[in-house]
Amino acid sequence: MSLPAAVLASVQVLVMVAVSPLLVGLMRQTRACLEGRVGAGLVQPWRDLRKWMSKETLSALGTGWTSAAGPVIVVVSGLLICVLVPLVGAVPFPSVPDDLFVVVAVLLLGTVATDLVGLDAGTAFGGMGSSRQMTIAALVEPTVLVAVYALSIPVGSSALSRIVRARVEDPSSVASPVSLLALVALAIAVIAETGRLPVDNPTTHLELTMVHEAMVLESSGRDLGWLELGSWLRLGALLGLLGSLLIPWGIATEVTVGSLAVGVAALVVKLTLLGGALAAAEVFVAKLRLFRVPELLAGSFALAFLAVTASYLLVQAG
Amino acid sequence: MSGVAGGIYTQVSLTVLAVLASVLVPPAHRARVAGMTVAAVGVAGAVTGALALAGGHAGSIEIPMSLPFDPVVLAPDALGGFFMLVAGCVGAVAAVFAIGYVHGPSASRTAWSALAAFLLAVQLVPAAADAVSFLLMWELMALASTVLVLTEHAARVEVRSAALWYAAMTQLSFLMILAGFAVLAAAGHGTGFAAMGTVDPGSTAAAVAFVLLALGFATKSGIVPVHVWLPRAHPAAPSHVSAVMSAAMVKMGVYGVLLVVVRLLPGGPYWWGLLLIALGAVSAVYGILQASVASDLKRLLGYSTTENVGLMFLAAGTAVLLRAYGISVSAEVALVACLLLVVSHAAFKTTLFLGAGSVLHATGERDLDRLGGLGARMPTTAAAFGVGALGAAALPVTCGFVAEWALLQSLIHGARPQDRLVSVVMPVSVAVVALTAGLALMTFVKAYGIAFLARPRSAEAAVAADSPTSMRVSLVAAASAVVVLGLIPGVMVSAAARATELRGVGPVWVGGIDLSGVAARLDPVGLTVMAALVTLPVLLIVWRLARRRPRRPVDLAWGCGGVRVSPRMQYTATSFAEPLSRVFDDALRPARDVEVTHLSESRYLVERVQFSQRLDDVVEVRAYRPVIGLADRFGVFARRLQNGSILRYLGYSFVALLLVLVVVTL
Amino acid sequence: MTLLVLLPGVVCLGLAAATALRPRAAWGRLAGLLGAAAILASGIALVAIVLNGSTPTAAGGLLRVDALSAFMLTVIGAVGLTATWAGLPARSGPNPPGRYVSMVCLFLGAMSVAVLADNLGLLWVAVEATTVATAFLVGHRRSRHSLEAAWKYVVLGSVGVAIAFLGIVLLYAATLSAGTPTLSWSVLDHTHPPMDPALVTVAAALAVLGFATKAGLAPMHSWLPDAHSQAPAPVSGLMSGVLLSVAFYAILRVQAIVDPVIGPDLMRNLLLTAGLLSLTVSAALILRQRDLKRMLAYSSIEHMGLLALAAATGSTLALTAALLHVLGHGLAKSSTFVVSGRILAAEGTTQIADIRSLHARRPGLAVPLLVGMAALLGFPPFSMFFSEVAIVVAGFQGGLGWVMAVALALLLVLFAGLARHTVRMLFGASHRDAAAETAGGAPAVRLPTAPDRSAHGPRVPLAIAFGVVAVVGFAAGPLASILAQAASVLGGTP
Amino acid sequence: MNDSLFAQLVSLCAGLLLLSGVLIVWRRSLTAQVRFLALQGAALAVLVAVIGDYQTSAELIGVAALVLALKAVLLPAVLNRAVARGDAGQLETPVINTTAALIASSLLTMLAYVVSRPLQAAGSGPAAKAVPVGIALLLYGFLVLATRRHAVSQLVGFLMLDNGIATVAFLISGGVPLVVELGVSLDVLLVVLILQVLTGRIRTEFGAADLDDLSELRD
Repeated sequence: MSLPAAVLASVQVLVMVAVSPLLVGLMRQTRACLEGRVGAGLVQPWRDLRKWMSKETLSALGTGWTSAAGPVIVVVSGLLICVLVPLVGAVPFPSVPDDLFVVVAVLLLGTVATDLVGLDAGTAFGGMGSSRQMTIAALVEPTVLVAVYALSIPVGSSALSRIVRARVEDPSSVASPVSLLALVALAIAVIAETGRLPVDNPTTHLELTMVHEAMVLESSGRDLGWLELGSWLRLGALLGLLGSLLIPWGIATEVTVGSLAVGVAALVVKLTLLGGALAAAEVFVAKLRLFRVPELLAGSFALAFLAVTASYLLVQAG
Repeated sequence: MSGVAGGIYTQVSLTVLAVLASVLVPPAHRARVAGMTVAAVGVAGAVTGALALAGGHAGSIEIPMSLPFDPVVLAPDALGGFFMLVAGCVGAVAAVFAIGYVHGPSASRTAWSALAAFLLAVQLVPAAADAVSFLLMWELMALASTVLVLTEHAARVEVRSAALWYAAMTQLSFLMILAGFAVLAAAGHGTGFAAMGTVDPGSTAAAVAFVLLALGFATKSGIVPVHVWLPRAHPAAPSHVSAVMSAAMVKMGVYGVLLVVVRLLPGGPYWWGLLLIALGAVSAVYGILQASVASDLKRLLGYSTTENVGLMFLAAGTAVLLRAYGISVSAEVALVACLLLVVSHAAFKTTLFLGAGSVLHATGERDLDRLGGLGARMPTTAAAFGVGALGAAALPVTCGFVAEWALLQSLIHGARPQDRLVSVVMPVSVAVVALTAGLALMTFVKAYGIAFLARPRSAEAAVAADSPTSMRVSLVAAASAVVVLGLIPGVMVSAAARATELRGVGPVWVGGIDLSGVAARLDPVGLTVMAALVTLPVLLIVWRLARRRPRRPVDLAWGCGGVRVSPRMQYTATSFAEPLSRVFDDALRPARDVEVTHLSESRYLVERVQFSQRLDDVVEVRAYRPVIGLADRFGVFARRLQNGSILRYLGYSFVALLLVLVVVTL
Repeated sequence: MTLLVLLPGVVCLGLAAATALRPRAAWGRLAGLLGAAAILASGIALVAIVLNGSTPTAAGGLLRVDALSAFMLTVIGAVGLTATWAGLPARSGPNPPGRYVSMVCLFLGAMSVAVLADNLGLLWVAVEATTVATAFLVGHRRSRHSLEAAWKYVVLGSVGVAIAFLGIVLLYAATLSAGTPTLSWSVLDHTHPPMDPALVTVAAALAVLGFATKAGLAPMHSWLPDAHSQAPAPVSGLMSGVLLSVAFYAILRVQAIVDPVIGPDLMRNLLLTAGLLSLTVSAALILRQRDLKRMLAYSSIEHMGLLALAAATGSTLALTAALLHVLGHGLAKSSTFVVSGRILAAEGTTQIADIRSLHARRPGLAVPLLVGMAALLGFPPFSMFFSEVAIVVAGFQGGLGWVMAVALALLLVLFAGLARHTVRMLFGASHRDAAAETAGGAPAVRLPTAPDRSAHGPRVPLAIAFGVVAVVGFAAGPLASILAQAASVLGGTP
Repeated sequence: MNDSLFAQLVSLCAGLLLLSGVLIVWRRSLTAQVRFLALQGAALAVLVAVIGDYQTSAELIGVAALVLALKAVLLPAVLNRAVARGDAGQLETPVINTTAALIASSLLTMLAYVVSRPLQAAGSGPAAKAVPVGIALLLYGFLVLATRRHAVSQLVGFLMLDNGIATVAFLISGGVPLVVELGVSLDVLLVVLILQVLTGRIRTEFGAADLDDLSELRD
């Protein structure tokens, strides 16, 4: 492992751990403002986290080591994504490529862990949440991979850092129809993966609609804490990834203090923008029925697929 | 005598020994003795395979025939050795598992002897160097496995029909392969593979032969639409047999396809690739869809086999297609991906079937809806099954993930703008693989979560205890294979590269993969180290918190206030898959039946609601049943030919005489 | 040598006469066994002699032994031994009446004369003699059914064979007009007389048509299922195992004579038609077959059809395969018929629907039946696997690809039907559940409380027969060479 | 004898054979059928004798005697016993009515003339010219076999078929070697005896010798 990559990775992890709760806080606050509520403030997630960590952890009858290990795995997968995805800078480890397929796999590892926690609870709600989340995840998978494919075509590699670097060197490529289609598709996929509206309402606890909340219903104390932190991390990382692909400015291509500082700043800005935009959008959309979700995902898949074919056909035309 | 020949002789003699052991040893010790001998057969197969893989054409044995065939020879090449190795390992593990597993009919003399013969046949199919020996081993394999499928015929009614389906479909596959080889033999003037290799892949004969052979091998591999035997036979057979069938025997179909497209008729036209891709894609999606809604554990695993073999066919087809378009690098990667899929599927499917067998052994249940909470009662099985499920869901760090990663790499680097066809096919394939992966994820989360987590849904599950040592040992062995191959896939890759004489791929420092051709590399070890690094602080925190306030068990989960949560309130496998089966309603066509009984007082108050859902195999219902019915009606009609009247019989002869007279004289 | 050639016929006729005269003799029950043993012994000896390159003759050249005759004689001996030995009534049972035994001996003798004859006329007489002998055997169980079967058998059989005789007459006429009046194929083989092709064509067609009747080839097969199902099991075994093959041997001889004169096309087309028709008929009627013995009979028609296809192909590989198939089918089919007879004795029926879960109740009967069916379905290691593979491969190599494709499709149907019936009879829950399965709750069959392991007859012959069928596919050496020589006698084109 | 006489005699016998064949197809009473069969046998014997005399071969004369004994005397006698045992002079009802049968027989005669062209091509002289008669007899025999319900008339049909074959044999090649001839005659005799015995059994089992009863073995 090369030193700069290690430095960058640790910076990314620390920044994300610090920022992602704030991001969630920001989004909640934005919604509160737009809905004319006072809101709990930016740092409320941090307060929740501290509270959960200090509370006692209860485990129901019949739950096994899965309930204990699951949350840890979730948070670890979140951290791992923060390591692999180029957020602050695009300097990969030579031996561990930030291959997008690997990233997706790690992401799914987290999803699976959450689901198993939900199933382990042995209640109707847990199973309900897991089943719904798995259905969505299964249907999102094609969109994600095909979008990845689309993005990888111009650079001829599925390594994120190379994709991002290419965009840094040639920002105009962002505006190409191919990448726009792919990005829209990816955005929808991210929304689905992170359980935001219209796929899932992170604030509801109504059994007819809730997905993520249903799974963590039985967790308490630090288990809940890890679960929430994990989900926040992945939200942050995925938004950050979108940011790096959509607004490839300020990404550090070599590791110096200056470039890192710029990168961090840029990351924070991007997250603020995207998070705010997402939260604002959520105010205006209603949650879809579960059985309407496939239509949305099919749409995003179509976009991704168009992106791929377009990328070939356009080249053929040109 | 070369090592390979010696190895083959050893396998045969060990098999004879195993048969003798299972016949002579008294029941008390039969399982142990016979089991170890059969395992030895497997080991011998693995070693022979490794030798053949290392040495290429290293040795040959000629079987004396009383008919003037061309020489009937067993001479495994590197590719054959690869498959022999896989089959041997699977067989050995399964045999050890069987020691503790067998009971009643599956512990009988016949069952043990058949198992030994089955193993030998499976290991020698890839050793064949000519059509006759290939067909011989192929049919021995079919016969032995049919006997094994029939093992529990007295215990369960469905076994008979399962065996019948299996036998008929196997015969179909055999006849198609026979015809295909015969066509090649006619065109190449000889039944030896060398002679067949001289046929020009572009010729009509080659095309006919390819279609016949591809369909024949597809039938044996459980490819849609000729898969119908698979979801029946796997649940019917004893679990260790299902493991060998699914992890080793079905692979022989894949071997056959590779034999044709790599060894006999390399460089076939592009449409061969398209055919294979189409078969594979359909099977992958259909198989995993059925698996994701199945609630019989072994049926689920059977359908998942269809899915995985579909992916293998897809990979092989991609290789052919890309080679036809001269995109050789990605073609090589696709070929390697195919072999990686073979190995990884062998590993995790063995684990899963043996795990299912362990569950069956402990609870007597295959129905997920009656299982649950086994994780606490049978930890070893749970852990092993979990690892296997990870592999089947293609998650890191298992061999399943590596194989799928390689496949995706070959696909996304396959297309070039100038080849319109390829650049249309590749994205579709990526989408198919992706959808398959997603559904597989769901399927195995369901399988593991419902069976091993939460609380038992039946009395049998509540009193289950973990399995005897031999079963646990083999489970652990299989599961560790899944993980180890996932950690250092370099081993698999170099083996695969050797088996297909490829250059574009190779291992990197700690057993990682380097697809230099497509500029992609994967190093699970590094990934693991990294994961460990980020896990460390988290664990530290957990540890400190746990020391301050340990977790406290409370008696029950929250029951929405008042209601006490009973195990029957949990989600079952059926309910878990319900959303999905709704989404894919048109493809699956489940037969749902909701029965509402109202109170006698008022039709607004419901007394009882009964919901039942049956999921038959659509293909079987739509495609096979009508044909069978037609055949039966024809059979009834044909009875009139033989209506017992001698006058009519004499009439037949008379007409025949007149016809012949007229024909020969005019 | 001459003695050796005469031995089978003499011994069998002698035994026949003896048993006819002394019906109550204690050794009577063994007579058939002795005759078959004599045939087998002389057959093996003759094989050895022929392999040494000499062709012994006897009775002024009427009998002549070449490789083909020797092989066929051995087959007759082996199958006869299996059928008669395995068909021996249980120790306790009463001796069969003298006429039964003497007819069996006559039957065996006639068949061995048929294969030893070097004269189409004598061959014809012998084949007709088998009809005479078996007529009584078919009608042995003096029931209405056996009577009906016997009548159909005799009428259809002798009419068919009469047609064959017309063919032979015409062939004789052809040789006559060619200047060398003879019916001996050794003569015809050495001195190729300039026969009139048109006449020979008619002759060959009629002869094939006639002998096809005895060989059970469609559409002349109609007698076969009735006769096979009504005859006593060992006789069914003999008829299906060797009688059909002997008739087919006659067809092969005719083919060998006429092909050089008129070219292979006529025989090829006739045999292809007959073969495919036979496969079709057997497939159609096995699908919903209700009787075990009739099922076996139709399976014989199937195998005869395969032989016809092989003969039509006519290459060395195909002909050797056909001969090996004759051996394997003879042994396996006769053993299976014997087992079916034991099932009839034990269960009181051969109705497939009434035979339930045999494997759980009477393993002693189920196992041999299972092995026999596996052999007949062409599973390795049984030799039929190799002969079928060889026939198909040879067919494709001989340019009969489409025919073989059709044949394979029919074979699949046949496999499905046979496997279905076999599984129905053998497998499934033991009697308690069987009783539950039947709607009324009453047991479908009168069932013993504990599984009955006795084989209801000698096991050894069955074991030997199946063992032989299992190894002859591999065994090279003398078998391979005698097969090769026999094929060369038939002028197989490599 | 000279050729013309030989030719006339041969054609006379052939005519007799054909006539008797047609009459057998025509008549429905068993006794009549058997009588005509005997006539046919006699005609055949005469034919053989004529040929023998023409070729001046003692062997053929002997064969003629044999044929006379067998086909004109012995076999008809056996048949008569079979008939007499039961329904003498009974009129049977064929599957197709007499008119149709006669038309069919004439058609068959034509067919016989057509198909026996290659056969005539082989031999020469008046004998060969009469070959179609034999074929016609053969076909008549088959027609009777396939359309008559009574066991005895099946015997008649079989014997007529056999006569046809014998006719062809003698006309075309002066018969087959003696040993074969003997064997053949013996076989025919035995078959007829067997069938006669079976007929008796059928009567006792089924009450009548009607073959329609014999259709219990079926699929």
